[in-house]
Amino acid sequence: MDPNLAAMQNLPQAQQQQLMQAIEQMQVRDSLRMYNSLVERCFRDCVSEFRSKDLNAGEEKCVQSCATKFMKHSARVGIRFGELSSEAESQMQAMMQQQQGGK
Amino acid sequence: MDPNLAAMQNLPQAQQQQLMQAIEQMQVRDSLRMYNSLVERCFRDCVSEFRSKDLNAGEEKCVQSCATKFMKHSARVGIRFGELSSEAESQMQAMMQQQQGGK
Amino acid sequence: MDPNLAAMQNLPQAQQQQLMQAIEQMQVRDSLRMYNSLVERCFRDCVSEFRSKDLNAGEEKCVQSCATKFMKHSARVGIRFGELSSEAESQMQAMMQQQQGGK
Amino acid sequence: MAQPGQPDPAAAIEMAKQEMDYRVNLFNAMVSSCYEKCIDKRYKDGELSVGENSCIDRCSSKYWQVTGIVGQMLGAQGGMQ
Amino acid sequence: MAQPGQPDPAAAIEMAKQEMDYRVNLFNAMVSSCYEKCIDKRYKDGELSVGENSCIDRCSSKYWQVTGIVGQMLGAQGGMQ
Amino acid sequence: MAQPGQPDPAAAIEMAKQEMDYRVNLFNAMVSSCYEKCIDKRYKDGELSVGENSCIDRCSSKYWQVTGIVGQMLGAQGGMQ
Repeated sequence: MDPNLAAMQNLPQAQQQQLMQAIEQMQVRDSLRMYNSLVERCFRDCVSEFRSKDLNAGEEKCVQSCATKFMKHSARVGIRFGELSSEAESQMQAMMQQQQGGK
Repeated sequence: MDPNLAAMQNLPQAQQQQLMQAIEQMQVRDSLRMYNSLVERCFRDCVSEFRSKDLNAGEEKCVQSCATKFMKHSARVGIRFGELSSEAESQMQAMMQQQQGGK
Repeated sequence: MDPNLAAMQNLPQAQQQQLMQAIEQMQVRDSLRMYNSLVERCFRDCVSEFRSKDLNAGEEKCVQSCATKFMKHSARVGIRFGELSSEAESQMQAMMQQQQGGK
Repeated sequence: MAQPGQPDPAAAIEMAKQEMDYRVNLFNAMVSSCYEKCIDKRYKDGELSVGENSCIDRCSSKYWQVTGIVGQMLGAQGGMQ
Repeated sequence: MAQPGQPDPAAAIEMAKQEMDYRVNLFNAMVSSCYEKCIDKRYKDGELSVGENSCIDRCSSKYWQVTGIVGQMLGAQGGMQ
Repeated sequence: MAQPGQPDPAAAIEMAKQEMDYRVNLFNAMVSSCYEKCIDKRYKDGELSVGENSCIDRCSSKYWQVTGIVGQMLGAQGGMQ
């Protein structure tokens, strides 16, 4: 399920750069999408009254708490995701070594 | 948050064309996705009985009203979106001029 | 609404290959997305207790049934989708022949 | 949109990709819409019941008809351009 | 992120595409969020009522304000890099 | 899928992009799934409670396990090809 960026090390210099650039562009795109989905979620959870065209104080406060909470949540999931990924990777490597040792 | 298509004016002719083409392709893709999401929404809201394989008259009428309403809604949001974007743009320009004036 | 892959037959050899490769890449991407959405759905429907960090037996069984059911469902919709597509295509061809005959 | 008799390979490839993207999205939307409408989410086992199977068939057919109605409406008012 | 005075056409095209992608996503999210909040889903006819229309205007305005608040927060903590 | 010892740079770049796309989607799905399951949406303040934090940890772990189960099932029946 996991790595393959290893494949990158075998690429010629020029392609490595091209790949890095592609990755950077994907990261920009992804953080913009994250931003969009954060706005969508906090709007949905915090705003439900449309008698005026400006956010009231309660809604504004709610949006701020929601965004803060979401970012903390996202950061924590990120840490767990990293741990689980590297665990999976070492398991896979152990498995592969075992298979090769069995030759 | 906003503009950058300004950057386009500094592009050589050939690249400008390339960009226009890319934008056109994105527009086709986006209107096809809009179409898909419209179908999904109106199906979800209007169809919930599966005793026959053909839409009944009520469902058909509901889908038509739903699609019409969605398109009117979308057009109105589009107008507001345009206003809010150009407001934000002029505010940003005013801010930048103020900063440059401050030099 | 429908075909255009017909256009492909008029492409030079090299472009045909390029297109095939692009299609293959899209298929890999789409099956990975399908996998992601399957996981998301079965997780949402089957897991709702967080007193331990491991799935309990009931959750595990539920996830398996959910994934199996989803794949069977998806396969069945695929068959219907194919039938409806080719029906639409033959109708369109009949219509076009009629129009040309009318000349 | 594409002029016949004017073969531009890059544009043709792009069109074929767009079409495939569209069809995959349509199929996925059909799968998930009919899943919501037809499938019992208690997941006692991995089998589709007779009722679920016939619901899937009718749901697919109705979904397809909705794409037709909406497509015609958008075509009529030029909304897809 | 992009150095001014260093014109790289390919990068400029990429940036313009990103920006357009962002704006389309923002617009679509606004459309669907305000649809959920404002539109009566009984679909008696295809008209928007007076109440729905004014709800759409206010909803668009509030949605835009939320993008502003969240954008500032992310900018302040460098979360958008 | 990729033959070792047959280095095609364009294909390698494409694979790396696919993999990244997959991982980002997986991460995003995990974030939003666990957000729905664990977070109190009354938003009194911006802090995560002790209960929310431990829920997030367990939810991440369980989500990961679900990807494993489903991945094995799809692999077994060749569903991922």
